[in-house]
Amino acid sequence: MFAKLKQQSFAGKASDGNPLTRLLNSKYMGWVGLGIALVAPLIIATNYALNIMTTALIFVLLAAGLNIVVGYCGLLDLGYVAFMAVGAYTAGIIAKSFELPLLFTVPAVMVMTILAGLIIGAPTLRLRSDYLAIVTLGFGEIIRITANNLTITGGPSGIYGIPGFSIGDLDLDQPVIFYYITAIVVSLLVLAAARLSKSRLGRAWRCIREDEDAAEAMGIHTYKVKLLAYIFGAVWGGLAGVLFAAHLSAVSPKSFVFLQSALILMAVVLGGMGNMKGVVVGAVFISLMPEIFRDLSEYRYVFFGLLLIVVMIIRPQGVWPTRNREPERMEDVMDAKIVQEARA
Amino acid sequence: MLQLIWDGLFVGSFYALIALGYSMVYGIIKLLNFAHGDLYMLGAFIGFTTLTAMGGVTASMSIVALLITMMVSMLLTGGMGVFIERVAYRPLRNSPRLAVLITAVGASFTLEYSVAAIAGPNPRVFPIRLESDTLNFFGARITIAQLVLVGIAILLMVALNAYITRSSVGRAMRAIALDPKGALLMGINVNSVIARTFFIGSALAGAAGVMAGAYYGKIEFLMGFVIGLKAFTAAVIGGIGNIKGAMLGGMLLGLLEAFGSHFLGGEWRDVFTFSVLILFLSLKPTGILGERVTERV
Amino acid sequence: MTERNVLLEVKDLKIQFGGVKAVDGLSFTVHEQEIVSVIGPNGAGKTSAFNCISGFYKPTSGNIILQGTDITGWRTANIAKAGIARTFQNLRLFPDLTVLDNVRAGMHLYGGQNFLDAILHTPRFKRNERFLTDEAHRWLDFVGYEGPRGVSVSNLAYGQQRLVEIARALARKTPLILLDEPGAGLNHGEKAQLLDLVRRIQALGMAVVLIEHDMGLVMEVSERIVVLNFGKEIADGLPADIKANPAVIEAYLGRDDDEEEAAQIAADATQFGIGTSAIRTQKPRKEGKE
Amino acid sequence: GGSSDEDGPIKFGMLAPLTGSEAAVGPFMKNGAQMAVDEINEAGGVLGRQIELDVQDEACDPVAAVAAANKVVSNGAVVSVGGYCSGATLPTLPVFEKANIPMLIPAANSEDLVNEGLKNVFMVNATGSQQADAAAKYIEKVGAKNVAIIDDTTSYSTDIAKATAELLKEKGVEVQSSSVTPGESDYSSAVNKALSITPDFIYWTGYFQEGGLILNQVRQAGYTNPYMVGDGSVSPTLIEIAGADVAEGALATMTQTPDTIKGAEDWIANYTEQFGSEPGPYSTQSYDAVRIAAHAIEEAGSTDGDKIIEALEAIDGFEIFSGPLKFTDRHTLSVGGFQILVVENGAFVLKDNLQ
Amino acid sequence: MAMLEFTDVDVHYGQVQALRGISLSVEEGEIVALLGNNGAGKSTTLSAASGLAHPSAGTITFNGKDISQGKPWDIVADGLVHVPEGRRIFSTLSVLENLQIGGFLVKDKTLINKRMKRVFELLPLLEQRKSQQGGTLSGGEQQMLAIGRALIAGPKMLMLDEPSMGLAPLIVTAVMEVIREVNEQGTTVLLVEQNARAALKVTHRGYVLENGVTTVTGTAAELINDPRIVEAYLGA
Ligand SMILES: Nc1ncnc2c1ncn2[C@@H]1O[C@H](COP(=O)(O)OP(=O)(O)OP(=O)(O)O)[C@@H](O)[C@H]1O
Ligand SMILES: Nc1ncnc2c1ncn2[C@@H]1O[C@H](COP(=O)(O)OP(=O)(O)OP(=O)(O)O)[C@@H](O)[C@H]1O
Ligand SMILES: CC(C)C[C@H](N)C(=O)O
Ligand SMILES: [Mg+2]
Ligand SMILES: [Mg+2]
Repeated sequence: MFAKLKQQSFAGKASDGNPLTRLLNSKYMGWVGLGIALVAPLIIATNYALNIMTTALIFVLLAAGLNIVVGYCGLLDLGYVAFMAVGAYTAGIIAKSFELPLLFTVPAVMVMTILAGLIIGAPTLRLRSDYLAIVTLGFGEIIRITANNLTITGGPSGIYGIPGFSIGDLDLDQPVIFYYITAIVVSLLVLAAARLSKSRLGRAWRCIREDEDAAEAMGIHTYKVKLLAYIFGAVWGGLAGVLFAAHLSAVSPKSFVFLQSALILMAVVLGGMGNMKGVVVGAVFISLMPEIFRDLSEYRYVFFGLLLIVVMIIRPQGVWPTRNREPERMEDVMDAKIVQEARA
Repeated sequence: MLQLIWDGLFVGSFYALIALGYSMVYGIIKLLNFAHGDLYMLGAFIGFTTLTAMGGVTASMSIVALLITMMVSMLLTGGMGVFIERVAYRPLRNSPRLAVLITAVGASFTLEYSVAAIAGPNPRVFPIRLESDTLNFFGARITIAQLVLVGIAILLMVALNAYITRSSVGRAMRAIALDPKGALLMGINVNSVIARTFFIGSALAGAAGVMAGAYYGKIEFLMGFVIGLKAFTAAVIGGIGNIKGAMLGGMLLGLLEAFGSHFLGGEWRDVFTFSVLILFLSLKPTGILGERVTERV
Repeated sequence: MTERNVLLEVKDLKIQFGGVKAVDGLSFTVHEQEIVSVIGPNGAGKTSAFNCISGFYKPTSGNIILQGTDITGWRTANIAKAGIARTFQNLRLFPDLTVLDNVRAGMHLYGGQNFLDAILHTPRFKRNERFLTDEAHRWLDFVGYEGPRGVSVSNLAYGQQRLVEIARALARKTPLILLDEPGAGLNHGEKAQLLDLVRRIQALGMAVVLIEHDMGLVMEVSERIVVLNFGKEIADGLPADIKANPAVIEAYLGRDDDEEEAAQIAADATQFGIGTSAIRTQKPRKEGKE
Repeated sequence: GGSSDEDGPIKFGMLAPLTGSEAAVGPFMKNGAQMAVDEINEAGGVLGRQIELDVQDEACDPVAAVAAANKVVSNGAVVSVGGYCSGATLPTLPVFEKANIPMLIPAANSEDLVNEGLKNVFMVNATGSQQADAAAKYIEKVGAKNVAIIDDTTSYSTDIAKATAELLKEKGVEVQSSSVTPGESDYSSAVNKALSITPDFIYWTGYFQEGGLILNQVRQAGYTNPYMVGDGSVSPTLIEIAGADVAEGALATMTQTPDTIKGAEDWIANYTEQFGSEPGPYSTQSYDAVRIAAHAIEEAGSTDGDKIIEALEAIDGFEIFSGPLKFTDRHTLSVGGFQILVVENGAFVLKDNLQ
Repeated sequence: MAMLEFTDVDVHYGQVQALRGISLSVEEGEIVALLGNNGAGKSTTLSAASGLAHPSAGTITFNGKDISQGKPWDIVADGLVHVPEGRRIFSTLSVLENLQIGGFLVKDKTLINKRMKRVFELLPLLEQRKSQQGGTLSGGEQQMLAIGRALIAGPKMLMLDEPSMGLAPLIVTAVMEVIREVNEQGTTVLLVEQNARAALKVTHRGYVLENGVTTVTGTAAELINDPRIVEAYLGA
């Protein structure tokens, strides 16, 4: 009824865009990514390459988990690595003391991380933005320092000699096999996280990110829904912790310093907050960067720092930002399908 | 007891000085300037270089030399703060807030490892050291040097507070914080006010760097990291964006740490501090002096 | 009209901010399917009253009873769930969400899927999402929204955003909807369509409480009008009575001797089909110095 | 292991912290090792082949260290002569073990490294408990009754602190333990706490940066009794940080260093000439690790992992800075343990060899 | 010479073109109204003049000076002040501080005080609420504050974007009265309004903007009687 003039400026734009954008937004890009991950070991199969690729995948999982909290729900979390710590320590301690294959610790890890998510989330979620940031940072530090001081966590040297995924004679810890296990687990979890964003819950998260008051007016119990974001984030982080423990066979407080949380956050923002595909790219980029610049040794962080600045200035929304577009009308989509089918 | 309090306040005044810059920058552009702690480090290294360059003079008139050094360092770190804002933050002024957080981390890495590349990763030792007599104040040891440093810190803070709350530039800073576009329409040169904020905040960090170098003696390229986090914490405790809050927060954090490490042991100190912080924020979600932003619906 | 059940009852509502008594003892009722307008000078406490009713402010005292349940002081989300939808004086859309997602957000309480459905993309999930999309389109059509639907709302012109916000509130399918100045910033033609929309909302079976400063619109559409001044109710009655109420004229509409103002009200009123004896032609200001 | 080409250079891998919190030490290790490599190459190399040093950054971070370990393995190293941070070195053990590459760990010295009993792991530095023995022995010797032990919450430091405290308590000495967070400047709280028991001896088990600051701060607070530091603090920089006058008389538990060995002046001079700066912590151990590795390869006559390990186990009396080398069954040093140094005229010199 | 003059101005927001070769002028001493539908480009026109948006083509002059690419602060210093859509009150600053900010570029304290007094005469409500946080004022109160704040700058010309939005009928009249008075005391005014009826009552001339171009222009009397305007903006 009101101004009609807006339409012409958008007409036609919604569906096309340049070919690159279209390609990037195609839903097949996810499969392309998975394809790359699966083929990579066939191209470079040194242990070194496998090791950093596995590390990168675990990092991808972390970023995917943090993306739920920060990207979808808009809660700035500067202590995310704490969830990975909880997962890794739980897995490590149980696996080591009961001589269990790591896989069997997963249920316990889930329970512990959900608990951690609740404990960390409950008091903090009433806070807004930057107060939340410092509190999560504080929690991250509390968990790390506690792990550093307790004997059950092995104190500062942590836990080492953690059994891997191997069950009986089935050797699942060979770098290649372990890489593939990681690739599959991570892909599934990334897919799940991406799907969550397009659901009722995901929508509620994004509403909270955009305007908490308005979200409440929609009947969204913001407190519960935020807590859920924390819990999902925590579970993803905890599972990353299990993979991490298996991969390094050692867990020590040094791996859970604030800088790690900052790096995961960087992956999320650099890749494009809220867009899972972007976040995956960001995570791969951030985790491989120090390795790519390895030969620059002491200068690598200078380059890394400069690169971060340059990339962000060129792509302030992230390398591959969320594109808020959807088909205009169901009928249009259906029509297009019918036309296609008719052509075929 | 008195000793604990004094020690806490002394460390706290360093935190406060750095928290101020954090809070100012946050207050105006809502940026958690992760590079801020590194400006403190840079300030210390500039101080080191200046003193070394002055060579023999320093020995004879150490206080004067130190004051000159502090001025030089404040100017240069202030300038560096402005430069970083110009190249790494300003281009992102209309971008998502977290984007700038990332460039801030980038700036932090660049500063840290550039200094490491130029000055070497080894710690350096300040050419002069503030050593002085110890006073006994009801059983607490207080050195004159400490008194002088705390005095300088308080002076800087009071001056800054007056500047922000009284002057029209201070008001402009707050206006920009609330609505940059609205501020433009008031005829406020937003760029220059923001640059000025960065200059002041960074200069204070630079001053703190020189003071720390002269008092403790040791400086190294990562020295800004931990204290940067502390200052951030202090700023939040005080109510981020609030100048007086930053000062209070700094002092309070210093006290908490002193008491925490005394009664629970150094290994549990940060657990204690952060727990208190979390508890406190759960009760008062905007810090000591944070303004309750009444958002109208 | 036939007797209708009481839907909302506001009893002696008070809210105070520091020294300001924004709402100071307000009582009124809204019946099912009724259109009630709340008018009053700027700062009279209209929005504050809405904020209390919808749970954004906790009232200092008083009671708010919705369909027999006392919802005073409830959490906003729970009040929303209990059956109140609203729009905001200064648009509160989810700026980075698409138009459709904004409206779907209004359907949050519909249920029909859980997170496992979403992760596994079960048929139930797909069916539910398709249903939500259809519904969203239906509501957008209902409010007469003609702009693009797959883009972020932040790209829309102000008027379009207003409509999306109304569609989002309607999608909540509550018995009561509160509209805070839906006509602000609309021009004459657009307001006429708004008037029609409010009536169609009523026809859906919802009660509408409307804050509005455009007297033409208010007089035409309201079944009853509540007038606030300084947080207190100064009148509650039929449009015709309100218009003639001296206290209302004094506080809000303007005195009779304010010729131009009266003329305008009259003109507006006529134009929306309200009879008045006081129609005078307005005199445009003479051209200035040149 | 042993994947180097038959006639190309033999690769020695080395992990050292070049970035991160311990970045200061990396270059000292790297240079020490490089010096040995150069000397050996000049003298004709090993098995007639040249040695090539492959230094990778471990950043004192487990993840980075594992990546670095895999990198040196993939680059074809036949031995590893690195490892500074125990926490970062631990997760690299399986990497080298799987590749069957012998490790000569020059610096990292947590007992945990050898607790697993991996056959490829050898420690060139004395372990924490050996150091604690030395410390307790000396403290007992000077007759201290009230001892404050301060650590920095890292595994290296708490290991020594805990072990020392236990030994002392057994002997009836009053011990107060406290910890500080590394990376800060003001340690007055820890100092106060330590002084609250009016100690007659303070032992600091962390690194030189904090060690220097704490030394200065305890002295400022009026403490005049002995102050001793662990080997992580033995560095000229500690003296600088504390201030030369203040540091005078400070003690240290340390394995032998060039400063304390007669005839090592030449070595220091060479090092200084080659790298333009004085040697620092773990320059000598890294230098020795390379020499031991080269010696073992020469003895084994092969770059095969098992053969090298055999040769290492067979070493008896090979001269290194800490004395004639022989590995124990656990692959730790058997002789040339710790001695006590003292700062005199601004340098650490031998005070007591504890024999 | 016109005080403010647009010549063939285009303005783009990214890909969206908001102004398509707009030309208009405001003479010194006038009140000129700018009418138009939602999204017609009225606010954009004001933003272009105040330096918030820069034209991609065409020129804008103020008192003969080209301000097309000018900085907002320089433009305010020149005496062209924009009261924006949505008021943009500094929410946690007090009413008084908001007014003071309006005088940011005025260095003379006594001048500010003089203007402050005048504003309080014109808008007595602001004096009563001096120390209340700006953000807690009601919509109408905020509008008063926004106008008052602009007056402290001592503008030669004032651009007001929908000042009557959300105001009670009485207040609309009052605001229009204030505008007229400000104008009579020598300030030129460019007024964007949806409430065409109220606007045309106080203005000398008007422009109608459609889809980024001006389509109709004339004196207030001409516009009021123009059937196109009546139909679209005034109602029969
Ligand atoms: N959060 C708050 N803090 C302090 N005062 C407030 C707050 N909210 C509203 N007020 C005050 O309460 C009074 C009523 O405001 P309210 O917004 O309800 O008025 P309104 O009737 O909606 O006016 P308008 O028609 O201008 O929107 C005003 O004087 C306002 O300043
Ligand atoms: N920041 C922006 N980014 C993108 N497009 C914009 C932006 N601001 C305005 N537009 C678009 O430019 C056009 C003109 O907008 P403008 O705000 O000038 O209209 P208006 O005439 O003031 O409308 P209203 O009466 O609704 O305020 C509209 O199509 C609008 O959607
Ligand atoms: C003194 C150092 C060589 C100790 C080493 N950093 C470790 O962690 O074991
Ligand atoms: Mg209102
Ligand atoms: Mg507009």
